Amino acid sequence: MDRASVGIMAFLMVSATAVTVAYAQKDAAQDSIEAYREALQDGNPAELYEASGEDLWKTPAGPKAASLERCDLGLGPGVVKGAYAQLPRHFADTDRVQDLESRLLTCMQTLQGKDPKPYIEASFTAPPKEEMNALAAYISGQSKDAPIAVTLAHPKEQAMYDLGKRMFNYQGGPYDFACATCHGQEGTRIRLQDLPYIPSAKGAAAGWSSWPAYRVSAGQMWSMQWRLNDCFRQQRFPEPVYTSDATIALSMYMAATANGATMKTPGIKR
Amino acid sequence: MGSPMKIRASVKDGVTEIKVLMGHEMETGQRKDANGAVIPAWFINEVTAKLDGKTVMQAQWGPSISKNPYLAFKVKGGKAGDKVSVTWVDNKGDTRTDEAAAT
Amino acid sequence: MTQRLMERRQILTFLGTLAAAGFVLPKMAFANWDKVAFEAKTMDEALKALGAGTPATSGDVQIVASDIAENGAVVPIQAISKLPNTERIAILVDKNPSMLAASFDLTPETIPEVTARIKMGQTSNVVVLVKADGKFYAASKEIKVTLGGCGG
Amino acid sequence: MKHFALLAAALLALAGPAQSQTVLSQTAGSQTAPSQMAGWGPGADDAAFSRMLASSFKDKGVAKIDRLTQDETQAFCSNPVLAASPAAAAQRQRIEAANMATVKWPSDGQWLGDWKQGEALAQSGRGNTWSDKADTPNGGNCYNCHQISPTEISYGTIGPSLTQYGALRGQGEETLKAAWAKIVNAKASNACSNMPRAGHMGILGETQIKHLMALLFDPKSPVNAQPGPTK
Repeated sequence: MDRASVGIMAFLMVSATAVTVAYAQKDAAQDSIEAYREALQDGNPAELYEASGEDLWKTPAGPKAASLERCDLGLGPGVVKGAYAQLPRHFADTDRVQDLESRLLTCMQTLQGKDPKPYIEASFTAPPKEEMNALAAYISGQSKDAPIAVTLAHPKEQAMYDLGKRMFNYQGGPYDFACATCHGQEGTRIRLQDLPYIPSAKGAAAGWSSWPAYRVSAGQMWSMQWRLNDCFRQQRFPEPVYTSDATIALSMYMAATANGATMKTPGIKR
Repeated sequence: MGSPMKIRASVKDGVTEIKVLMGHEMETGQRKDANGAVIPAWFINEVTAKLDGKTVMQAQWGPSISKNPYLAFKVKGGKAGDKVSVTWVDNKGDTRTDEAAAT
Repeated sequence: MTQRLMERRQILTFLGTLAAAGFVLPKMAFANWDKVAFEAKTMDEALKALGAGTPATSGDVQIVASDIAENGAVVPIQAISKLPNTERIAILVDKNPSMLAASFDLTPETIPEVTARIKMGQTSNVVVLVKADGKFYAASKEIKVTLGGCGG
Repeated sequence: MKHFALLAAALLALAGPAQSQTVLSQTAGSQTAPSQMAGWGPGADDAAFSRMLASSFKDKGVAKIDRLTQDETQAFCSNPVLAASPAAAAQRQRIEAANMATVKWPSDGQWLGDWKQGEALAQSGRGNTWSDKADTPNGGNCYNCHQISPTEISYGTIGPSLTQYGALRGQGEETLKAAWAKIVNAKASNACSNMPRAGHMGILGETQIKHLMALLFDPKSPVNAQPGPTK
């Protein structure tokens, strides 16, 4: 907060005035938004969700009364530290490329004996999804500061990447939108929100490394699946099925493009 | 009971900086649900912070404080290991106290 | 009104003494919520309820916040008083239905700088009110609340 | 949603984008299969992609899976590398001409409506998502991508600034026609423009388009206000 305040002090006004002329506002507006985002970084409510996610991970549940602590997120059973930075990946036991949430459903099914269906079908604000969002907050938090290291070594990983790249550019719906419509050029924004240019390493990193994130606008903890779901909503597409291949393919495309960047999860966003 | 708070307290140059995240809906009473019914107001209205057992801050809040509130302030004195405790009470009478040691 | 606040302050001090002596009475300690001030419908009413009347504008009261909030649901505000013997800092939002967002009672050990996050329904003046040495001072700053995202 | 009549029967359930490509081939002569196009990986073959689409999406509210069925323009622009290549120049022009042929001009010869209603439309990003009701009035989504009225500081930059639009261009017939066509069907002048085809796809009706035209051209619209002194 103090770091931000030094810069902001310059704008300090004793009494409210400042009806600034619009033509000079472009840079000032963007500077202000930057200051706003900086101020948010200091206290991220995602921490509250990380705590409840950790509880969910460690508390026995389901027909088998087991915790998720033996879940293999790719680095071996029970290894959480750094696992999120290496997802999505191919898992031999399912012979599928899975993202975090898809893998969690596998573990809930195999270790805890839970039926994944209610988790897949529930809305993102319903209790089953609240569990997923909290788990995603916790597990992604355990990869904070880790380098993104996604491999395309397995043929199914490469195929998923290729599908994701094609999905990214696939136009449809009444507005002709693809992911690329908004994320396919450098340096643009919607309203005042900067749009990462996903096909570049920098843009993919800006997107991939900061989700899951706490959304201040709704006071909600959003997993990557929720982020993608809402992109498709705004794109006027039909709804993507939770943990469906289209969502995992897009994640694979983004994560692999972001390789080498540092995870900043969980993030905090507008 | 609410969910546990996240409390951080760090001592530097004779000043203890206290940062608190609280899990609370902070419902204003102005919003409506999908069926058009008003969602009743539900918000933390009193917060007390203590450093080493001594009250250093007592706040009154209204529904304009954001969901999952964040509060940061500084107190002269304090040393590593001092206990920081924060208590909130909401307008339904629910209350929660959490503690952390200053570092 | 000023007298009421003074009494309130004495009660707090009394409770603080009790707490320091080991008598912890949390329920009693929280019976102070200032309903009149929080339910005030105009800035004048809110200031009156807080005992402030017409506070003096002061450069020693500072508001640290970005000029533009990317979202009105969370607007980070740091309220600072450079005035000696600051006892209380309050944050008010001119155009909110509940104008008074928060008030903080400080002890002599508390540095009069508090950071909180408030909701703003629309672009508005934010007022920080400070009580120091029994007198009231204020500063205000316009914060613009923008529409964000795709708006759908 | 009005797709080209030729493609209206294409059903995702049968073959998805592969079918769109097939139909496109019939209409456009020489075509390159997506898997052979530059930029596509070897794994992203049509069949796998179609299976993925079919298994990954479901109807929700007003957003049905038929929205994944592409028309010719969407299919062409979904391979940006090919669509931008010199080899595709003729096809781009043909697609632009086909889109231009769909443009309906104002039925009463009047170009401009009420700029205030235009501003409200430009501000709104509502409509056509699965969380919108079928009767939710559609917004124009304009500020998402364009600077328009200089008093609105929250504007996007995917499209060019429209500030001073009418003041700079006047109200000549060709100028009005070009702006009208752009709003009705943005692909008429640029096959793979990022801008939706607001009129062609039924997002906005004629009256609403006139309001947006007024926002751009009416001398009283804030878009055309004299720029004040900067400070």
